Amino acid sequence: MTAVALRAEGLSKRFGDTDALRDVTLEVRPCEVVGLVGENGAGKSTLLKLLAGVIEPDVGQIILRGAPVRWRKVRDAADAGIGMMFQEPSLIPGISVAENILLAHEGPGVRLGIVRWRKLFALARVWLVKLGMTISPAAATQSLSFSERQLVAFARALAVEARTREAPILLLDEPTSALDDRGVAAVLQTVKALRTRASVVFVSHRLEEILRVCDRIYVMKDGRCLAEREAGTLTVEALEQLMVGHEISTDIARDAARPNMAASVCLEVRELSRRDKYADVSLALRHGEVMGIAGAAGSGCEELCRTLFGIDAPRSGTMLLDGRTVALRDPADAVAHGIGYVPAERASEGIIGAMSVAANMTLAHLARFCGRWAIDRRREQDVAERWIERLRIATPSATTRASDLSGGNQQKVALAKWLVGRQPRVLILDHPLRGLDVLARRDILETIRELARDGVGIVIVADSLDELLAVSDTVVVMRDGRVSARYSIAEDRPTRQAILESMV
Amino acid sequence: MRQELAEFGAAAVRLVFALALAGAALPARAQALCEKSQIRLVNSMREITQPYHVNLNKGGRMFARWAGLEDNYVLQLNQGDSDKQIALMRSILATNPKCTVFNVEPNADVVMKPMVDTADRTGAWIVTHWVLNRGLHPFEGHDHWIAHVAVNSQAVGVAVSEQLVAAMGGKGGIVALQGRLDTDPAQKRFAGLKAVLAKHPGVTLLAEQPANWDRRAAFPIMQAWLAKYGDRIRGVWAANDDMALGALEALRAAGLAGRIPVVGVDGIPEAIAAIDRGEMTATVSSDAFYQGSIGLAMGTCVLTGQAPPPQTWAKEQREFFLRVVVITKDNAAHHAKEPAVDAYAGEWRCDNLWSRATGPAF
Amino acid sequence: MGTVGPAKQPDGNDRFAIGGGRSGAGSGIATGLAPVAVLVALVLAISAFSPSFLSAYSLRVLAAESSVILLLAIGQTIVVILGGIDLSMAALASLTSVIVALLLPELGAGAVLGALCIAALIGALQGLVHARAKIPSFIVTLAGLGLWSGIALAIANTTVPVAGRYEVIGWLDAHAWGVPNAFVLGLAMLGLFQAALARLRFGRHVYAIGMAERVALLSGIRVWRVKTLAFAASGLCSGLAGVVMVARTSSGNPTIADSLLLPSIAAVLIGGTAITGGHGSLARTLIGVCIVAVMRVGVAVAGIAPAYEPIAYGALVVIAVAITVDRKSIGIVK
Amino acid sequence: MSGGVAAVLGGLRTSGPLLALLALTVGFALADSGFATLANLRIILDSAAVPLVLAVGMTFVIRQGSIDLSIEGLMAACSLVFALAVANDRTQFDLGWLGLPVAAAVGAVFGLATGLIVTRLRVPSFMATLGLGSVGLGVAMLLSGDQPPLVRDTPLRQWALGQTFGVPNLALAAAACLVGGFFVEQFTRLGRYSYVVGGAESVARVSGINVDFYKVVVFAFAGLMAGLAAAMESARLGLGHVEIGAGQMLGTITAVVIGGTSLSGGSGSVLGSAVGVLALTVLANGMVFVGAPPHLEKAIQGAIVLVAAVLAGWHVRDRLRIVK
Repeated sequence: MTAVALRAEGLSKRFGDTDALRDVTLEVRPCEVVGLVGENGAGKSTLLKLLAGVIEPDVGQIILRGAPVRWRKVRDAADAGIGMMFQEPSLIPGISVAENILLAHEGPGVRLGIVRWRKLFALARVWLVKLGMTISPAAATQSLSFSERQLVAFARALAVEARTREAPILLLDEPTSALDDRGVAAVLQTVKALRTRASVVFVSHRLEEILRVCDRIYVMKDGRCLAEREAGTLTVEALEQLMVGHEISTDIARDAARPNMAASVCLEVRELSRRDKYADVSLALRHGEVMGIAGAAGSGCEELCRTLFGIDAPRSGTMLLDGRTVALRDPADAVAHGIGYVPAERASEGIIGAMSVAANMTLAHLARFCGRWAIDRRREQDVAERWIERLRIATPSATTRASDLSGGNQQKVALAKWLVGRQPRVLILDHPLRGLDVLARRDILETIRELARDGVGIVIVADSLDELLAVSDTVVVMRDGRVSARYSIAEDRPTRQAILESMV
Repeated sequence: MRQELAEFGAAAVRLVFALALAGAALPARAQALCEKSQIRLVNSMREITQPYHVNLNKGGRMFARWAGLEDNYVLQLNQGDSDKQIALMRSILATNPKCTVFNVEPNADVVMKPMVDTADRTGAWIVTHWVLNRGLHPFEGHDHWIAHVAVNSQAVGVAVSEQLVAAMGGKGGIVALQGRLDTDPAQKRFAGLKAVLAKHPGVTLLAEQPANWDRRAAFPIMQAWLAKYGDRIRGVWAANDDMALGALEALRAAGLAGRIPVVGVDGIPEAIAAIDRGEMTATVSSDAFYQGSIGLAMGTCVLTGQAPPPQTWAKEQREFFLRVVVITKDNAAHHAKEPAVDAYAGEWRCDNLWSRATGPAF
Repeated sequence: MGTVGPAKQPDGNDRFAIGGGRSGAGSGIATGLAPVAVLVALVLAISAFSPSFLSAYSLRVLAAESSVILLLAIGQTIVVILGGIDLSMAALASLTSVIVALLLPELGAGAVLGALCIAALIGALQGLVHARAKIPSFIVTLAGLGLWSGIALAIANTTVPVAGRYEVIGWLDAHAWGVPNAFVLGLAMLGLFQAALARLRFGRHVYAIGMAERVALLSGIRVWRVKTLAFAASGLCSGLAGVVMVARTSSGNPTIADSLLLPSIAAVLIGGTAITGGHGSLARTLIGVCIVAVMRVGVAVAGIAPAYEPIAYGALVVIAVAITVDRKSIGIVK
Repeated sequence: MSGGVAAVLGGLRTSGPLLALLALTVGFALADSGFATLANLRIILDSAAVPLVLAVGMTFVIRQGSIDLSIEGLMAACSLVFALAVANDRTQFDLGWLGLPVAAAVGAVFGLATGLIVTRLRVPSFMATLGLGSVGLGVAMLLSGDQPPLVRDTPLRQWALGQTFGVPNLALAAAACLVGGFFVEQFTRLGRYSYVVGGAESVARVSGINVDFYKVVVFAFAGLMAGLAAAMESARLGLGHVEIGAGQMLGTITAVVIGGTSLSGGSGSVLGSAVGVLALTVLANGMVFVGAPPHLEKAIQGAIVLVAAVLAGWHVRDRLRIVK
């Protein structure tokens, strides 16, 4: 039994002309949880993919339990007990939960190529139970909610444990990023429990989580490994400092001036209901107000946002913009009425990776960039560059493919889409900070405040309450599809605790 | 050729007249337009997977060998693609157009005008078969369109239908399998059936469906009819042998093969064999070997100067109906055998190019 | 084609595929030039068999031959970039040819314009049904294929010769300065739509929908409108193809163009336009059309035995695509 | 019952081909008394047999996100091989029943080639199969030569044309293929992975599944089915013919898609496809029964395909549903 379970030595990897990883060395000891932090694009995901055999290193080697190894396929790594949970959505919609969990290593669930369903379900149930999930292994995956999917993906990573007699090594790439507080708790619980029999590499942007579960922490930046620390010796602030190299403050500089309550209502909904999603929701959003909507998964706040943007029609209830009743037939109507929407699933709903940054920005209001005949490329370019500057988007040029940008910058582009051309009347942000690093978070939160100052009404759903409290003027809490509490930050200064209680 | 069609008795008379006229028009010799070795013989047809087309090709090759031009024989297949048939003709004319002879089985009558225009424009020579656009004739200023060898599809339809009605004893219901509806033979042959039915009120047409000349398509249609009409079906009429054979297999599946008369058109070997076995009643052959060769023969005669330039020919030599043969049990054995060259040599002679003409087709 | 679940990456933009270093070989330039290379190689090979193949005459024949396929391929390209497919184009072209041939004598130029409008409307209708009823374009246009050719057969169940006023379209069969006018028409349409795709809002939206329809929807693009327009365009192209057909054969026929469907689609894909949508251009399609035309006629002219013709054609198609397909833009080969 | 099966039944219920099938059947039965008879049922089953075998193979291909346009060429080649392998009027071979596996094997080889071209050369299956179909056609033409070979193997012909317990033998064979296909789909790794590959190929790859292998196998399987179908059709018609598969390609794809397998892959079942095949067969058969005006037959079929698709898809319409 060696002292090191998994060791990466001088790993380097280039994609095209960018160094994703430069001479990174780190080690994971048996039965410890190693935290991996760093801004977007620091190379965390690349490192994990290298360790899991998804991609091969250009330079350097991987040493597993004392012996150097070269992964030819993902399968080799998995057979050696290395399980990875990807940041990207990675479940197959068409098959059952059990198949997803045991994908590519069904073990006794498949004998001679023949599937033995009962056995398969039994095997899968074990992992679901470990995560305290009640869903049936036979359930169709497409019927799961987003956070349920996330947990199933986690279960899949756990499942490698069954493949090897050695202690497994789990690589978790932001397992909590899409989860509500309850889900997060479940995951952290499991990770803690794992410490007794497995090694874990844990990536997250939520530094408090990292500090809570990790024994040691590696800090990465620009593809390099900056520092290694014992978790016990650290505070969130110190860690942030390590990450960005200089002092920064997460809490947004708030304008003292609250939106005066005389400001007219820009968006109002009355008794809005949608079958088994939400019911009798009534809200009034004023110009210049930031309304945070808090709610656990299944509370219906995401669905509400989608309705406000005309994606799903409400079953009943009315919606008014500046006092006039409107019926949104589709998102196009919403946009025409000056409503903007930044979706939670950036990759598949927010931006078009294959299109240039500029093209992504002007997608929603292209008409405003057309001359008499054609698109005015120069104006498009100029405006794009202005916003790249204003939102501090890190991109070589306005013509770069959006998929070449880091997550945070992609999110800024998705946001800019609604700011170019004309200012929106209402902006709906669905988890705008998901998976972003500290700096990106701060930039976006600041932008939100600026927009509010300019009189835009903003509805925001966020993962962590801290963020909501940091940016919102009013917080609406939803539980099981109904509004369970409303707070005005200015007047009744709600505590995190109070909100949590009205959530669950 | 023992059994001539009654219809064509009168036509034969006109044929004699035509030949006489032709004789009058024939000077001893015109001067040769090409070195014989330069003559290129092109047979343009749909494909060579169907027996009919196989025989077209064989006929053409047979003539080329007989004329000592086998190396100059070119086969062009369009795979049922009209546009391609035109394109193929135009592309081969990049070289030596003046000495090229086309014997064309048109994929659809739409290709006729473009192809004859191409001939006129490039100076190539062309003989066409089967169908003709209304208002398009070789003798109307198309000097390089040697002739159009038409087949009187209506007469064919009549002939075969007569056989069917006779076999049925003049009464009972029949079903009809049509060919590709947008083709002239399909419609004319069916018109022939209608004409015969009009003369025999005892025979009723229970149903008609297009099966696109296709055996596979005919099979399930026939099955459905058997289910619907059962023993009310006393006869099966098909616009070609392939469909007739498809229907025959459907009958076989129902244990009725040989018990219900079936007629088709084309005279393909399989059909002739079926007639010999008594499972089919009759088919009509336009003799693919002859159709595949006669155009090349005409062209060769013109180019070698053994026949005068076409514009001097009589109208009914430029556009005439081809004699067809009804094949029944009596003469099936004879037609089952593959013909030898000498069976045709006489009809390829430049002074005897109209031996099977049965009168003007305009 | 089909529905994309929320858990799925947008087509042609697969983060695993790229992150996993599976983005395939060939830089943009290389894949851009590959089709040209294939074309040149093909022409040289064939002219080795029959030297006359490179003569001005043969090339003109080739151009004339490819003009119909070109028109069909132009429309098809737009639809394919959109992420769909239009199986009805050939049938629609046939239908148009019948209408034109029937009405030309009475209405003259009016007949042509009318027929083109009808074709465009039919295309738009298909686009509308596809986008509004949310039926895969494959199915809608498959049904269209049956409908339109059935109607064409019902209108005129055989060839309709142009009984008069042929001169109105006759010029399409002629050629000026050695270039067939029909081909020039094709090039004109190509330029027109290329401009629309590259410079107009419509074009930007077409690419956006092809790359990530969901994002386009959530950006407030009225996707159904764009789709309807795109299919109207392909309908118009079908119509023009039909008109050229009439000019070529001086008659209309309810099945005349049917055999050109697969060749025209092949031309689009051989050009390197991704069938997954979002990537491709009409310039590429032009090369693709030339390649297909050369293969269709060239293989036959090269004097290969008939039975080997389809074998050669099939092999060439596979090889051509193997060389020209832009693997970079197709994250995953389906 | 397995979750997979349950999911399939759920899918069937919602995908609506059953509705279309029932509507058609009832409609034709009302239109013509002779339609809803045992005799006609037999005939419908008989004519559905070959398309069904094809559809089983096609379902796997489409479900993994590919498409197979080579059916017609494959059938041509296999049909000729079959006809020449069993007792016939051209060659001395007389393999008898072995002819079926031989033809199937030839199909499988073609499928294998497709698979390798798609996975190794990374040519989209759309074009790969288009090309190989053409190759198959050429091979068939070579084998066909002067004249289509006639099948002279009496037991085979009698089997193909005969019935057992009043059910056409071909229909029984097709049913066997269907059951086999269903088993493979629901109870084997191969079948389950065809969902995975179609659902999210990239995920399958990073999960360590040998995607290329399974793709190739599926193409080979489809080829095998095409070969079998060709052999059945040849035995039934009594000859090997180049155009034996004419028109089968679009028909099969339509049936599969109508049956609820989305062209983007990752969903659908052979059961749905079977219903789709039956719907189209009933349609064709019914057209003959009511003697639909020949000119309009194609048009009406197109219209009904459209309506069926609309009915099938209407209830799942949703503003964010992406359909290409």
